[in-house]
Amino acid sequence: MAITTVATFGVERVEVMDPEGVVDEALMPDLSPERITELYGWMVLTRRFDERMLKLQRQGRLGTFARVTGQEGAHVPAAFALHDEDWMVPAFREAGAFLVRGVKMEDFLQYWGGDERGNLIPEGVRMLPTAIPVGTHMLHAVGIGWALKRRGEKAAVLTSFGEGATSEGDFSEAMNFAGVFQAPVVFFCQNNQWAISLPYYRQTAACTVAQKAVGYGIPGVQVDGNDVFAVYRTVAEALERACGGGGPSLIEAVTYRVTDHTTSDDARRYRAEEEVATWKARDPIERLAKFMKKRGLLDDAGEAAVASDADQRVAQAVAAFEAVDAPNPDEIFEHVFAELTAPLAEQREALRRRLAKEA
Amino acid sequence: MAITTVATFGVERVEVMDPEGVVDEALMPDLSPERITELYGWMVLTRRFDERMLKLQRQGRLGTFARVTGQEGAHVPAAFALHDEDWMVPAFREAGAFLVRGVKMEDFLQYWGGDERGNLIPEGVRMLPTAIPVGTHMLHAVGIGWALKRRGEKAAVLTSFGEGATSEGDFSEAMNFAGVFQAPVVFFCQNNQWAISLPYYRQTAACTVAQKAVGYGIPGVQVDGNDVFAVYRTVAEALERACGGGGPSLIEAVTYRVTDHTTSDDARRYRAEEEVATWKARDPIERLAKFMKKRGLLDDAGEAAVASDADQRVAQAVAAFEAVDAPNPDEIFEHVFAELTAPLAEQREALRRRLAKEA
Amino acid sequence: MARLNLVEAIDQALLQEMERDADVIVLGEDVGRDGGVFRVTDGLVERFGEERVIDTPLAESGIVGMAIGMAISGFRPVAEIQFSGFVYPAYDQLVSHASRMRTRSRGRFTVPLVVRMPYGGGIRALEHHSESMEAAFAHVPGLKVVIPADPYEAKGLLTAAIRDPDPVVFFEPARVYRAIKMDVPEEQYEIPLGVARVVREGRDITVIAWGAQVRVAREAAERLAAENRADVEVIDLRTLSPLDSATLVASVEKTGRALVVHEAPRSGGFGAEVSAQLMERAILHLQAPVRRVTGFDTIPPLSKLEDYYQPDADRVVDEIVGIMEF
Amino acid sequence: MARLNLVEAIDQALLQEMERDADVIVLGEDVGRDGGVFRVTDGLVERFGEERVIDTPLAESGIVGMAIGMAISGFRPVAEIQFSGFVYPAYDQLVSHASRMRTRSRGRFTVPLVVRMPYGGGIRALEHHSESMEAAFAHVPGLKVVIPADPYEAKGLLTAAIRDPDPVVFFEPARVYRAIKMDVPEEQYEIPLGVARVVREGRDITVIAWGAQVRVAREAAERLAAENRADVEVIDLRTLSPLDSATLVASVEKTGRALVVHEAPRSGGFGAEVSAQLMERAILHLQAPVRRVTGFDTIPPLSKLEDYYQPDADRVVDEIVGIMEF
Ligand SMILES: Cc1ncc(C[n+]2csc(CCOP(=O)(O)OP(=O)(O)O)c2C)c(N)n1
Ligand SMILES: Cc1ncc(C[n+]2csc(CCOP(=O)(O)OP(=O)(O)O)c2C)c(N)n1
Ligand SMILES: [Mg+2]
Ligand SMILES: [Mg+2]
Repeated sequence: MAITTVATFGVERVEVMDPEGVVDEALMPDLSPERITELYGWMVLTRRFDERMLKLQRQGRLGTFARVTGQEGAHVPAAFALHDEDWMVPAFREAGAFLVRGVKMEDFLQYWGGDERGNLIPEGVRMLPTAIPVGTHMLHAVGIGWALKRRGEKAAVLTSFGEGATSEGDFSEAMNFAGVFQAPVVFFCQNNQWAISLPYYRQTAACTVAQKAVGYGIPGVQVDGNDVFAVYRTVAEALERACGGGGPSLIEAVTYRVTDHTTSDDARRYRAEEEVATWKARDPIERLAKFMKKRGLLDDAGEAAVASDADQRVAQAVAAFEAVDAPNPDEIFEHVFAELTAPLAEQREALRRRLAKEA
Repeated sequence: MAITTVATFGVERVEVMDPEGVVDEALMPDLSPERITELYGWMVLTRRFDERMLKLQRQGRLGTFARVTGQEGAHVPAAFALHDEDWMVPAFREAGAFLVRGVKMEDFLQYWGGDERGNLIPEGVRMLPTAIPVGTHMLHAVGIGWALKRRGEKAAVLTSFGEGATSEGDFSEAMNFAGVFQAPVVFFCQNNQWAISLPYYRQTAACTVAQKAVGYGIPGVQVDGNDVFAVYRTVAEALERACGGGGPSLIEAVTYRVTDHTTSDDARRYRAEEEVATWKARDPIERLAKFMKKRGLLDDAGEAAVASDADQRVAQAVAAFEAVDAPNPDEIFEHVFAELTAPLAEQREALRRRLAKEA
Repeated sequence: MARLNLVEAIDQALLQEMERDADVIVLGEDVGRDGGVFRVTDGLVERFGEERVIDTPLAESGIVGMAIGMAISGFRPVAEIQFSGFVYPAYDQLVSHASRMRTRSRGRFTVPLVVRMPYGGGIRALEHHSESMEAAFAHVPGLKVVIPADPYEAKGLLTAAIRDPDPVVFFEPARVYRAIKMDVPEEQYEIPLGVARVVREGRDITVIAWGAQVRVAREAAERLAAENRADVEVIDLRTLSPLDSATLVASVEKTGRALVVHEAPRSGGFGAEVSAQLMERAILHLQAPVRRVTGFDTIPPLSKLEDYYQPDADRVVDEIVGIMEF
Repeated sequence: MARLNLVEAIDQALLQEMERDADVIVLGEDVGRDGGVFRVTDGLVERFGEERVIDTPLAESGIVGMAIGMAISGFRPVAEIQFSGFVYPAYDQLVSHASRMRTRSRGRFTVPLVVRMPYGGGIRALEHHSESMEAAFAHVPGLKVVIPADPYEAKGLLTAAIRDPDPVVFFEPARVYRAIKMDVPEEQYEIPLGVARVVREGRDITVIAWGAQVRVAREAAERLAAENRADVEVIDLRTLSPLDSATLVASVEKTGRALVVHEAPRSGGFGAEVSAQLMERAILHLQAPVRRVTGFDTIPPLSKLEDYYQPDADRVVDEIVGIMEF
């Protein structure tokens, strides 16, 4: 009779590239120069797109949205690590992942502009639409993962969310179900330190998000979320393990929300500018650029070219977005059920009559 | 840049008394012989009461209820470790705790007999009524704990639940809130290995319940739940820490549901008799009796006396329970709101008219 | 054709649909080896294995949330919630996702999900085991709400619900589970969702009910017929959403009177919607106000007082007589 | 007397009640330093400290569940849910515990809790931010449901809600938050729960509304008055549960006609209950059927189509004219 230790756990942190762009070669993921250049292009595109969206929002051409500037080092390489057969189940702060996965910028704009037609993810793109209710969508990822496994598909699901989402009961249920059913799901947390005005240390008393995996018997790991190689490496490994029947895992990418929470928020109300400044200095795009320059993958001219190319693509998308006609009010009834039920037919008819009268 | 370990955790298991009633003196809690005798009395009473309730149920004099036989070693010493100022927030399988805390057996019978008047916990007894929806009540414990702390009361809350409850999102939210607010709450899990027909290993992939504390930054520990001294010691310590501002903790008491899930269940449908037999051999009451006999606190005559005393008390309670008049139908409307609202007054009036007509 | 009770009829519907369509999956607490606490899924895991009859951890939001993901992936999950009083943790998944994934994704992702659960009182159960909150689901756009009244109905409606391309909340009257047996065809059949059923024709008044209350309404009707006091038409609503108002209106145009019977709390219960529909569509035919026999605006009492809460034939008879005398 | 908008009036009500009663506690996501996403709790944490104005983790069930424990302990928690579209995770705590702790414990434990939340559309918001599901709460026994229409009302009703010994779900029309300013007395006052208010007297028809729709009803009434087409009585329901049917009936006995306006989906919306009540209590006074102007049985559309969904004065005018011509 005694006090004995019956289990022990450790949480690891993965870092591959330091702030100066110097990498630990032993830990470098298997990425060709072309792929690295491509990844960099996505990150820049995401940044320029985000900045342009802000302007559109300020001009009243878009509604409220959640900016991703500063978090390109987390969700962009995570999405980039996915194969076409893999699924992604996002929250609402993953603009770059939508682009990487093949959602058109103009569609994305259309959705955030208040037109749900923009939310039609192209056939073949395995990605669910934006999920606004925090924490609720990870369970869908578990169901999709279960389905992949049951069908014998060699594929996995990546579901992304903020650290705030880990407080919702559904997060816990999703992690637990994933563990019990050994679903091929990678839980990818962008821990950006803030959930609107709540700092991480008041969101939970756990010092890391990664350790939340312990309670579900699944592996958890922390990575530097502004280090694209650490993120890519860890996600790629987790996906591979999941595909191979190794079950789910949790990845905490430590990053920072350098912007306001959304375009409706004013972060100066609740946090110090110095903190933001510190993190701005750790910009993930600049870090990758430093690495690429050292390797001769990028020079100043190239850097400018990538940016102007991105701007051009964004400009085209904005033009396409603005050319879209207003939706037909019938759209309201279109996709409630597969068929138009009697009450809906009646209500649509009433609306049509009303509009005809007004016209 | 490297892979580094940023946090480590261990789960301890506490055992004080072995199956033969031999204790590790160094770990023995501070319990006088009188207190040990008292604890033994509660356990025997709980057992005899449970057995009698089963008979009453089979005779149609009680409704469905959840038996506690075999789990007296867990929830009885846990309740016994509480001080009067402490609160208890139970689930539905803690009959012994109700008795220990001062709820009358006849009231308890009345409630399980389908008469909610029996659910009126006596003034002064700090205990919430039975909570049927699994996992939902722990949050109330956190709120009560918060209130104790805010009022500066030197008291804590013990909330008990089964291992199945740990799968509900509310469990996670309660643990997290308790951690963040450092509420003086002891989460006490009776891990009886089964949630109706689901065995523990399919409830979660975590090898212990105790490790679920890690995700919330609070201490978690496992104890032998059929070892009253291990349970008492661990609960008392956790309560003391909580009262002293040390915050919440999680205790997993490993025990076994030797009975059917409830009186409506037939456990032979889903589990092997051998498993049950193994655990029956680990009976917590017998184990304590062995210890007491070794110490001269109990002999065969005393054992019989305790049992017959318990039976007598139970018989009296049953008689008192059966003497209670049927409730007045007005009771239905009595405690919906503090006042009788207009719709309720009308509905009560309609019922009265109906009954008057029938009479 | 075998004589089956409601439990057996649903079990058979599940079994046959699982045989027909390998994508049909049953999941929930204790649905496997235990066959469900009411034995509704009895024998399924033995027949289809643990991959298709899945015992889940104890978490209702988890069950429905995971089932949504399965449904999006092309499976047809039939989730069991042990009692409808325990479905609330899953309310968010139903309201915020199951019901609107089709709308949100403009038709790309759909959720052919059935959530089955026992509901209603009359079984002498514990707190939370006698709830009747169908109205809180019938108000949610994008959900269909179906409630069978007897074994024959249950088999046909559940088969249709599983085949429906959208989420269906399927409430099973616990009180009827083993109360009656009736002839249920061995072969599969569908009863279309969204169509009410005239259970008994009559000229004087229309009584509209669902679930266990259909029997109560019939009993009242038979009694009044036997006593030659009124010729009652009884309608089993079957589907609360979408509502088949046409059948109701046609009946009331004939009878000129109506009564709704449900055991849910009165205020804001689905009886109000039925009444409002008749107000809007049939007022000129009404010879008396549409009335409601319902539960009270209280927590359903435990067994000792339960009978006062539940509608019964006496109350229905009284109310019919009152309406006839209006 | 200052001119306040709805946000300021609620903020003031909270501040004054917190000053009066040290047991009043505000909790929720971002209610502290941020002052809430709509700034309703602006300044409270500075005034009362973090022990009484509590920023919680992101978990609605947690917020309400913990608040239930606080309330049982004698505190008077006022919980904010950021948008009513996010309250569903807390639905279980509200339905299974807050509403019935008094019943369950035979009066020993009570839950003097207020759950405040913005609701309704018209603010060009994202998905889930325009919901109007008050009916799903008004049907729950043991919950009171209150919806203020303007700043004056909001202050008085919220003060009464906080002092009420039972749980109150308090829906705040987001669209009204900053839309109007009006005189609000500096001193505290209570507007009793369960009492509807005649906003505008009229002889021809009664329009019953709540929240943002009261303004819509008034606008329609003024327009019809200006055009001499109808003299409309407007009633602000204020409290959906318990319902003040007496005020409604008295009005309809006078006007002989009624229209209910709400932005929630039509089927099973609370308008049905109002209609059913008038059916039961005022049918002999009705010269035309009670009708409803409502949202559709669809997910509220995003901003581009939102205006087609929301009731507006045009629709209300048309419907009134239709009823007058019945
Ligand atoms: C269930 C729910 N509650 C509240 C909100 C409002 N809300 C939107 S984002 C947010 C904070 C999310 O924090 P986190 O999960 O860390 O993600 P981040 O915004 O930092 O990316 C809140 C409270 C919501 N969308 N859903
Ligand atoms: C929310 C909810 N879901 C389902 C049930 C039905 N149910 C009652 S007890 C039980 C199993 C509980 O298992 P556990 O938490 O381990 O407690 P034990 O019964 O073993 O003491 C279930 C599923 C319930 N009461 N509440
Ligand atoms: Mg965050
Ligand atoms: Mg258990």
